[in-house]
Amino acid sequence: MFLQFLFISSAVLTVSCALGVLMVKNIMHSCVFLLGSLMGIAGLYATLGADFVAITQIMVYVGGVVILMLFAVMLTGGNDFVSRAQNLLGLPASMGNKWTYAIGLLVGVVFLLTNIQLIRGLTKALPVKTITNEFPSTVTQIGHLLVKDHVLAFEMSSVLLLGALVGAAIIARPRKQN
Amino acid sequence: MMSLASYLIISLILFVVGIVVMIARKNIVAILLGIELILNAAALNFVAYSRYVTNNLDGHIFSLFIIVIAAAEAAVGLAIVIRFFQIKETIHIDEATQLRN
Amino acid sequence: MNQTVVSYLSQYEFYDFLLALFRNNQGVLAFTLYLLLALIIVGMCATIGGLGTYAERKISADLQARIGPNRVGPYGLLQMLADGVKMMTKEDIMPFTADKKLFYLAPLLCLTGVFATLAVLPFSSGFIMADLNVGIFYLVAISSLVGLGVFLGGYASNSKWSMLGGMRGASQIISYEIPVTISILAIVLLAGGMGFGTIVGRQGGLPHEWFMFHNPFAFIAFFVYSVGALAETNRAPFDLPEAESELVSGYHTEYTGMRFGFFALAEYIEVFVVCGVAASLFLGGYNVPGIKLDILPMQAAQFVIFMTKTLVLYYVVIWIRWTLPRLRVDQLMSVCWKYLTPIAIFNLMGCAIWMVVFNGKSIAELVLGSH
Amino acid sequence: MEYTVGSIAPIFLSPVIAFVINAFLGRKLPRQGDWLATLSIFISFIYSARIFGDFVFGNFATDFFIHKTFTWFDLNHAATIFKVDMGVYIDNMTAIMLLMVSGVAFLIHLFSTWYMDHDEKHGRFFVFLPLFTSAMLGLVLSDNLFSLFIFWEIMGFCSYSLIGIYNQKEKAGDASLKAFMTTRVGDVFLLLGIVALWMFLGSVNYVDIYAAIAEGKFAGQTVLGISFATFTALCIFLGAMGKSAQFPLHVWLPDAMMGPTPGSALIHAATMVTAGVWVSLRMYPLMVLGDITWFIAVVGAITAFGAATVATVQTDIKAVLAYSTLSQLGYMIMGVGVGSYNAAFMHLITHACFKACLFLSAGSIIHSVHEQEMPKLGGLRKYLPYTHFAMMACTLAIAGIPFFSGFVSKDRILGDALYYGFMSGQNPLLAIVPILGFAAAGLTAFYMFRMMFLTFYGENRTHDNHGHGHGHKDAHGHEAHGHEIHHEHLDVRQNVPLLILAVFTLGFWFCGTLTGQSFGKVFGAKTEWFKVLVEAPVVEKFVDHKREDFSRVDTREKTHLEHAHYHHQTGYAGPNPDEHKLHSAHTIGAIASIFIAFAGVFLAFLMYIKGSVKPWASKFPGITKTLENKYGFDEFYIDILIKKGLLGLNRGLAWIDMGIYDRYVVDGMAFVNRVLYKSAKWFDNVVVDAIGVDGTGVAVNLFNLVLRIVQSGKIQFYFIMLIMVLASYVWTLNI
Repeated sequence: MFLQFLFISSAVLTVSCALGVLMVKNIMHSCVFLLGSLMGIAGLYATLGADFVAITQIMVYVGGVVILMLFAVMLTGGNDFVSRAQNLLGLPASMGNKWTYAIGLLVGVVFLLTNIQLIRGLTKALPVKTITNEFPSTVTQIGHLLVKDHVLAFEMSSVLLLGALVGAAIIARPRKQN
Repeated sequence: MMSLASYLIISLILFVVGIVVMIARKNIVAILLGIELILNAAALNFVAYSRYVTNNLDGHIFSLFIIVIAAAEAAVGLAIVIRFFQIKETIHIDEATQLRN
Repeated sequence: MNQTVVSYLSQYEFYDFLLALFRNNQGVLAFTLYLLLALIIVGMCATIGGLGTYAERKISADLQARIGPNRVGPYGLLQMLADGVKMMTKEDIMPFTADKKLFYLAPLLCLTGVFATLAVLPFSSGFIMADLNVGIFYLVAISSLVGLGVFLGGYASNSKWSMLGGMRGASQIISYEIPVTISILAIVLLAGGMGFGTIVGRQGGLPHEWFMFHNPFAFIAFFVYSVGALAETNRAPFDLPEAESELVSGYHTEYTGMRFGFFALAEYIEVFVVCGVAASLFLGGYNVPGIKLDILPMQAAQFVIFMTKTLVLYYVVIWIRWTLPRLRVDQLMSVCWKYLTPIAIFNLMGCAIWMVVFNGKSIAELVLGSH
Repeated sequence: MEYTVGSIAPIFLSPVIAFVINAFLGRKLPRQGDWLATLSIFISFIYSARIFGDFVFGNFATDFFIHKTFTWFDLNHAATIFKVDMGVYIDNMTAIMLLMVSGVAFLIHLFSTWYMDHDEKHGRFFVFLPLFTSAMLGLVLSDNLFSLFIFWEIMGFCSYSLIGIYNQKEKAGDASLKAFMTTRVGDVFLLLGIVALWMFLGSVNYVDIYAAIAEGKFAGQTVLGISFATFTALCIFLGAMGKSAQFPLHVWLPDAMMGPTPGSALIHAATMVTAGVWVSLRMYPLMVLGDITWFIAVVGAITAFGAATVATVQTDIKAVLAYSTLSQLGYMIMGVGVGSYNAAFMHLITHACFKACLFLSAGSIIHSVHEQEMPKLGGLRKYLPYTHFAMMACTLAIAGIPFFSGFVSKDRILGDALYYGFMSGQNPLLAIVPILGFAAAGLTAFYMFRMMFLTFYGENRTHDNHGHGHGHKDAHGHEAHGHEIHHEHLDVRQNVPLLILAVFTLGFWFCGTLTGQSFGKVFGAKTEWFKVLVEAPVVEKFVDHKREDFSRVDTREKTHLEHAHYHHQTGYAGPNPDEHKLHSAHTIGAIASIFIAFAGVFLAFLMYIKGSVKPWASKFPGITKTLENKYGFDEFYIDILIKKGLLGLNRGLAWIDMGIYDRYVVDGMAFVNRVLYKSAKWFDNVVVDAIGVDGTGVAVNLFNLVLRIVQSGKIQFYFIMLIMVLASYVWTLNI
């Protein structure tokens, strides 16, 4: 009961905020909608019993990525530079007006329809597992998996993060004015 | 109500919205937002499969790694955006044409 | 399974009575109880937050050899009510150039982030809304909403002071999250779990059983946590985002009335939460010294113990604010990245090595002999 | 008594902690952290003493044994099992060794705080010293060759840093490089041996190796045409040769005195060089199985004798000591080779004590007098009474005078060598081993007393080289050059370490006897405690050895397994001497070595005190020259191997390059090319350019009209195409 309530509200939050990201013009508002969508996904994780992943989602996205995005927006400013270049077919070279939304939606709908086919097939083909509403703690198990079966990926991701950190710091560093 | 298919469809919607955002917006930051949505859709799929299909938590691990990669990608991507802005004074995607000719 | 306050109450007989009242509808009863207790906790914490403003003024007056608020009510105790009424009745001004939606959203985000943390704060072994097994992790994660609120508040006001304050606040909160989280991780390592029940349960009531005195690294971690927590709550000497003298109170310059009140309330409650976390992670939490009984009256004793520890820390925070001068921005960042973070990492490694080498025994156990 | 991680790890970890703190914060600490290093070694000493005391005073047992392991990493995936265990292996030998290493290292640290005072490299010295010690302690504690190799290399690095610590001096830099390079030669072989064992056994744990030997797993295995056991044993022994500076890899050790004297003391006495002997002892069953003991014995004997001869003509006090170290190491290796397991280890311990003392004494002299050339010293007995006392005791010990420790251990090795060479029915050529051994014993007594007499007796010549009159009575000595010699006072840091070490040159510490179960009954018993405690590993005990997990708290494990008779099984034959003959060999050896030692001392006395016999240097200039050149090994390595060999090869290659390759191949190719290019030019103009290039251009232009639409350079357009392709792929899946 409560679980379904959580599921529905999270799903609605996720989808509506994702659409909000798409719809609103203001990039700042887009970021805030993205935040809502990510929180919704965290809620969905919670309904799937993935407590640790859910909290990690909040921790990384709310505490890190979204604030980073907002920073980037503020540092780059929301200027309204409009490019009128077109390609050979007469389509707008840049995507950002009604036409491009139309194209994007077209592509999206095509993809949606194809994948709904896929999901319909998958759900029939996959084995059925009995689902209980018990949610055992996943923290210990995830910890064991991370340092045993997936230790290589774990170490590699630490190297990746270090590389990203150093790389980002070097790329974004203001160059000396000669 | 709560079944594998419903999660898959939510994730599909997210994915499609991400695609549309990536295609339709011209702001680089907005494109990065689209990428975040796509990555999250993938991660949600992993966790859903982990609960409904498999008996282990490898899906959780995968989505954790996806979150890690998304964070790294956001950091580097935004650094590039800022650098791009310093050079071009805009973050319009079509201005990134230096390698074309 | 996560223990919650309702599952705790359900072991007593009056729960059956209540269940009968609700015609054996467990869900509705649980929901009602949660609602009730949430209201109690939020109300209590709001009161504490309000009293915090009073305490701040009274203590600062004391430190500066003044009298402080003394007109409304006995010892000026009702001053906070007067303040509240004043705030609510003030005009709610919206700057013309502000980003209206975000301007509305920002204080709510702050308040949400703070109130959401109360769900896992262990007031006593039973009186904890939900003893999540990722409790402390949840608390750290959800409280980053406050940083977002500060940032958005600064941005949405569309004024220079606010913008600078918001930027400072966000960068400060993100940066100081790292040493704080790593210090907490050291304690998680000692406790072997992230739930508050586990962490507090592993400690005892007497000081030598506290995690703070478990080993030298944990002792240092407490101070790293304290400094980082001060910075995370934007308290002096780290109150750069709202520096009155530089930024005309920073990110909430443009806020008036109850919206400003939300920001202020969020700050005071966050200080309370941070102190509570410090008390339960490092200072033994709600453990009553020497008594290990689990009867209902003990909950009251535990509650009192917890509140005492927390409020003592609260007093220290206020005391620090009126004692130390504010840092510069570059000093702030170098304190975090050059000192606190390396020390925190060192502590984490030290704790890990300690756990391996001494089989997880504390100093006291090593000295006094384990039982 | 419980042994947990907490009671073993500090032995090794506390110096590491001191190293880390000193390395990063040393400059900020008072006295640059030397007290911290010293304290850390003292902690190691306390913990080592606890283990030692536990098995000696507590529950004395010959089969005292702790073996605890933990899994370092375990990549256990489906097919490949790659699991590396680490652990500690403590038996009687380890306990004795730990006590010796930490004790001697502590005294050396204490002395260094005095010696390195006001030295510019004070701080850096005390960074590497504890690391060095900890590496040695870790090596001793290791239960497998893999971690042993790690510590082995850390020691190599530390010795490199300590020898070259005065890196502004070119000689020091060269010496450190030499030490590093020479030991590397041995290390390559050691690594080869370890890898071979790993590939063969899947483990390099001592226990597993012993068990494999007992189970006969090595039987019939060959590699490169020789038996596998011989191959691995030889590789490991070559590694040990490099570290223990055995002929012909000995050249680094004499140069190692370039570092500060306490550092040399540490290298020569407690750590580094003993590591090679240690690994030979640990792998002794493998050496026996591989049948290379004769080789070990010969190498040891040659080193012992050769180094002793060189030492007789050296004038630098530290050089004499360095060559004497070489010689004594030769004895130890010889002891391993002739099957005198217990005496070789005993000599390791006794040598560590008196050699540390000798080096520290030399340091004391050098620091007091600022001179280390013996002809410029002399008569220092009056100024440095404590140093003299300590150094005399050690000299008596190393010379093999009865009642001193050197006599006890060396004599036993010599006795075994005598038995090995003449009575055991070995190849008669191996008689060279005892002959060289006894000759070296005589030479040792001679050159050590030569050093003593030249340094401490006779006239004081310290001022001669400054043209300031004669002897110590000259009152002007201090005015011009500041080389005034102060009378030595009893200084805790300067003399006390010397005196403590000097106490341990007495023989009865090591040949004390015991009955029953307690060390308390040292005197008046039949068996010497050393003999009881240290014995070659009985491999059969390890066949079904169960390991203990490190994290578990366990009471001490004693393996009460009956000593199986293992001599005739599976090709492993331990020493099985004829007791009677052995006994007579020991008797003869003892008498002979006493006689030889006194003869050496007497000769030195005649030459350098009495003056009645002129030193033979002038009589045999050729031999002297050879000895002063140290048999020309340095020149051989540099001139022949590097200059002649490598450079000659290079010259030959250069000639081939210029004369043959350049002239015929390159020039010839050029000619051929000239012919080719004319024909190619025509082909190029007509076929390639007209048809190929222009034609392609037209074709590309045609395609371009179509592709230009797709290749817009717009990233989002590409993305659309990507998604469309993906969608069409999904469509074709047709689930």
